[in-house]
Amino acid sequence: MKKYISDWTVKENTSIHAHYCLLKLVSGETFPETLPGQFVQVRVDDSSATFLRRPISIHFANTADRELWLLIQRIGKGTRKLSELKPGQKLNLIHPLGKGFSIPDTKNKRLLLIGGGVGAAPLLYLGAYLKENGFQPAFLLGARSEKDLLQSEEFGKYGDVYLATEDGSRGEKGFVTAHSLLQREKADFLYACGPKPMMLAVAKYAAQQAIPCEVSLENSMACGIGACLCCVEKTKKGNVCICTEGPVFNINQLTWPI
Amino acid sequence: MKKYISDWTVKENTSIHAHYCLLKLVSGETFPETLPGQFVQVRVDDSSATFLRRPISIHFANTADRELWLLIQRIGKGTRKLSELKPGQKLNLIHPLGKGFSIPDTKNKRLLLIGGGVGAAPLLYLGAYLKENGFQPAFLLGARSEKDLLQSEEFGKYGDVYLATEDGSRGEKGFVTAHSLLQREKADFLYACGPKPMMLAVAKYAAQQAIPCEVSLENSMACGIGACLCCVEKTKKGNVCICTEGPVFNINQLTWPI
Amino acid sequence: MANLNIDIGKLHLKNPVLTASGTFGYGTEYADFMDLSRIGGVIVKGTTLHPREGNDYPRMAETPSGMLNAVGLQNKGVDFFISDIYPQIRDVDTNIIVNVSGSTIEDYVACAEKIGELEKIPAIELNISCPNVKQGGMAFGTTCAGASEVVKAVRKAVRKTLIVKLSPNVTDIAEIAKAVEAEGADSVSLINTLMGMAINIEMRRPVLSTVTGGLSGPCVKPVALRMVYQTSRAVKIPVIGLGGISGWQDAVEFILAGATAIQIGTYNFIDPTVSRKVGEGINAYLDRNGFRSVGELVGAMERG
Amino acid sequence: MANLNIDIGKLHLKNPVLTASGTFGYGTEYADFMDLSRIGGVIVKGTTLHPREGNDYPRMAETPSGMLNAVGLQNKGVDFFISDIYPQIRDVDTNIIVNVSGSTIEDYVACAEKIGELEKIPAIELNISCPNVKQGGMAFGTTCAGASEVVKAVRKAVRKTLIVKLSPNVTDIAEIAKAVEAEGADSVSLINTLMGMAINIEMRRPVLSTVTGGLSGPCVKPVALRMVYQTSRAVKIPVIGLGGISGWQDAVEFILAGATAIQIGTYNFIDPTVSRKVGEGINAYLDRNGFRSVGELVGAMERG
Repeated sequence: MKKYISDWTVKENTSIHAHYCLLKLVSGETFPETLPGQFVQVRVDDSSATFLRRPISIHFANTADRELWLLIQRIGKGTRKLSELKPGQKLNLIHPLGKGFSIPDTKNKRLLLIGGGVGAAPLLYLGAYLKENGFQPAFLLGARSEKDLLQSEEFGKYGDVYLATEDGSRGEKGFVTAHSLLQREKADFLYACGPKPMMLAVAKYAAQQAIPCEVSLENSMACGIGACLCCVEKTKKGNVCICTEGPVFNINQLTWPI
Repeated sequence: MKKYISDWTVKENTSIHAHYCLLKLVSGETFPETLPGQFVQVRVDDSSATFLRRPISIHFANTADRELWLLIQRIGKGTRKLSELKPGQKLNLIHPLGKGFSIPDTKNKRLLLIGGGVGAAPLLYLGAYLKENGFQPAFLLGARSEKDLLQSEEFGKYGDVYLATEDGSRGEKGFVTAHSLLQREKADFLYACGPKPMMLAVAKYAAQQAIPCEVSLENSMACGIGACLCCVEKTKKGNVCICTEGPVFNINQLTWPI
Repeated sequence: MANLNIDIGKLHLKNPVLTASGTFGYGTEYADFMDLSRIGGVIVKGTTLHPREGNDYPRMAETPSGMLNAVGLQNKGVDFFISDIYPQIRDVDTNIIVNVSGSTIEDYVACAEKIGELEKIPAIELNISCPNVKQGGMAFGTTCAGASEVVKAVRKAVRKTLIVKLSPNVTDIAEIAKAVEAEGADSVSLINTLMGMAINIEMRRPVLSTVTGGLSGPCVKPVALRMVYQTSRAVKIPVIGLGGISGWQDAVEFILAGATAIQIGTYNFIDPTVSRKVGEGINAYLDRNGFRSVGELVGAMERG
Repeated sequence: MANLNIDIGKLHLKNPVLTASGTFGYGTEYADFMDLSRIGGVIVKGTTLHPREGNDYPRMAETPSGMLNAVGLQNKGVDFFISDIYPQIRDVDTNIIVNVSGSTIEDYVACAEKIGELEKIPAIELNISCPNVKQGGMAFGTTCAGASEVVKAVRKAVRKTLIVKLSPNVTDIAEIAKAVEAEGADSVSLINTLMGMAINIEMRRPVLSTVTGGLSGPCVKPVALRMVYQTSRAVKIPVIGLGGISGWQDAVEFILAGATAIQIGTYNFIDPTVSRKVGEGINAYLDRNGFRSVGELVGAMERG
């Protein structure tokens, strides 16, 4: 897929609770085909603490409106500056990057999309994409507390949503991987994105139950296009760049202790 | 004089022609005594190209309204960012710095304040201060063209204003140092601030005519408080920091070729 | 339009802008963003005799106006390069230069010999300065004797233009440059990365798996510029300058300091089109200032 | 409230924060902004046996996340210091340490002896690494033999705590540190500035009157941290870390890398109160992470 560098215009930037924001961007030029699970490299600005671009997963892509949504957690200087962008301001992106999630061949599969915290971001576009292509995805979303459960209504547009919070403030209490849904029903395919320990737990469950499972990784990177070789993950084929060979991997490819 | 570090609030930021802006700041805390010719050290932000503070001369100080005016030419990244500040935003200053212009002992002196381009900035506050103290200052202001002659109406509040532009678009055509006023009348004291070649020409005129003359220098500096020793000017006493011993010097102190 | 042609040994460049090894892949990674024929050349990533897996993750840390990396020469080896990469890039309309690295003199020579046989590779950049590999090139690059030894051996084995990439982690880089010049290097390129470190204070451990790594980006530019200045006055062979170039202004600084050509490294990650823009900016600067050729600008400072 | 006390030789610091020579004047320049008694000590600017006018203007260039300086040890000489400065600062409630520089061994010794007689100066920092003076300290600081020679001579002449400030412009800073340790230095401080350069491309000449100058600021932090890490593992004497510290997080990085105390340099120009804030930040970090003293944090990394 051809990659583009271009300026996008901020359409909306909405704060969500204390630590998150939803940034809606509009393309000034062409809107390239975008697959669920792909990401963009964002140029924040030229401050000394934000020298490199920031890789951010695509939360939602709307080709008709030429809109791209990014769901951002304010954790450092770069993400804080992104959260302060005002409508009309420009943002330079390299887009689209990486390989996305795989789409099953047959429609009658039970697909479960498991997200943890802000890591759930790419699952919205995946869910929408699956639904549009005739699948019936379900979402299992976990977070520390209610305030970290993001966009659950938006997810609801594309399938059933099951929730878990560590403090029990919404949905079942406990880790997402302890949710009763996983005991009750066995999915045919799992997609997971979130903190590494959570993805590891999902991968273990998947391996145990012999369910095919894909995870989306977030290794630190510089270029995003396979040149710097910094974002490598140790796979069964050796070290590979997650920016070009991922960020989505089938757990069978990885050397995780599952 | 005690120096302060504090945040000031932008009250107004007005563009003047293409390349200048007038930034009016209000003190949140005490407004320290400020002498004409003193300067501030402005913290622009933390971008990689604006690591150091920017020394900027005080254009006007209004103790009653706790207002400080800075007249800024957009020449680099730092000044461009200052020109983009919006009312309500904060700006961190170290203030007040340096020694100011000297004020004559007797009131009946003819005082001529000669400014070049944006370098005229500190002469506004000097003129206002002199008028308030019973003097009748006159201003001779030069610039490349009409669009670089700044604040001439403001200067008019405090004394007669004579103008010169290199392209003749306003006032007499030619360098400020060739203005007919200097042939017609001999002042008792000259104050000059502007580009180095212009100040050198004024200094030569002053030496020739045996008129006492002070100039305000703009050497590049890091700290502004006499610690880094970068902003030195070679004087008859040796290298001295313009941030503490200046920025105003009597031309007799300097080793300029006059 | 000024004349931007520059020669480095037998290597002819249409303009003085090269991309630095390890920052531009094999060029193909950037083909979506720019026309590779617009730059003087692409220096492809460090190639070794045998395949190397490189260092463990994490390999990167962001630093003020720069970054640390500890890739450790990950590559599939020279035979893979010849069989799988070379056919894809041999017909690109720019100079493809291969950066050769190794742990022993024998490896350097064997790898360089194989590259030396490739018709469409006009030059080799010999990396004697990789800070991220145990018994890697930097052991050779930090002494005159070590540098001489490896350059002498490789020079015997290859007739192509030989550029030697120098380490800045030395007391006197000009001495090293003189040593490799004496052994027949056609050019030196500098600087490779400065050895640095970053610590995660919440985890209380080094950010990089290798503890230390190589620092690059605008933060190193003043050091690189000084070393290019010192080196270009010490040797007669052309100096290729790199280290923190992020725009044409930086490139002009390096050329004024004495560089005959320049390389763009880390900034390719921030703006994948920067190398094309730098070439255009140099050209405009030359025109604006009345230079007929970029050669006239090399070392053209008023004093110093 | 953790215990922030630290000893460097016979020098007792109430907390590990010092201000670096040449960036904090004599301390008095900063008294309007902060209470000097809140920091462990002030290292006053480079003092030489005879008065020095320093280098010509321009002496400064701003660089990405840093600056170059070429002050050249401007000072009025040790006798002026003793007669005019010392009386003003002797009763400040913190450690006043004098940085001593010179061009010959005899000058170093004579200047250090005079400082050695001052009751309220508990330590001397010997600058063998000034990059901005011809025949200046850096000639001594870039070889083990040169460093040993000057430290040996000064050590004989003074009994006060002797800190030796090292140059980063060397291939192996740990070797230099070991050499000065062997001659009786109580501590080493590092890094002094990296030698760098900037060019004005419109004037086509170096920005600095001296062509090259010393680079400091956040840009050098990764290099400084690496050198502190290497040096603290090579010597037994305490290492004082400096280079680009702009906040408590940076200071914690240096302490984790192995520094027993730290110095704040260039950032004093940006925030004149930064040294006080760094002390407070270290204290809060220690409390938050369950350390009872800053000494426990020195070199306390999980691996590497």
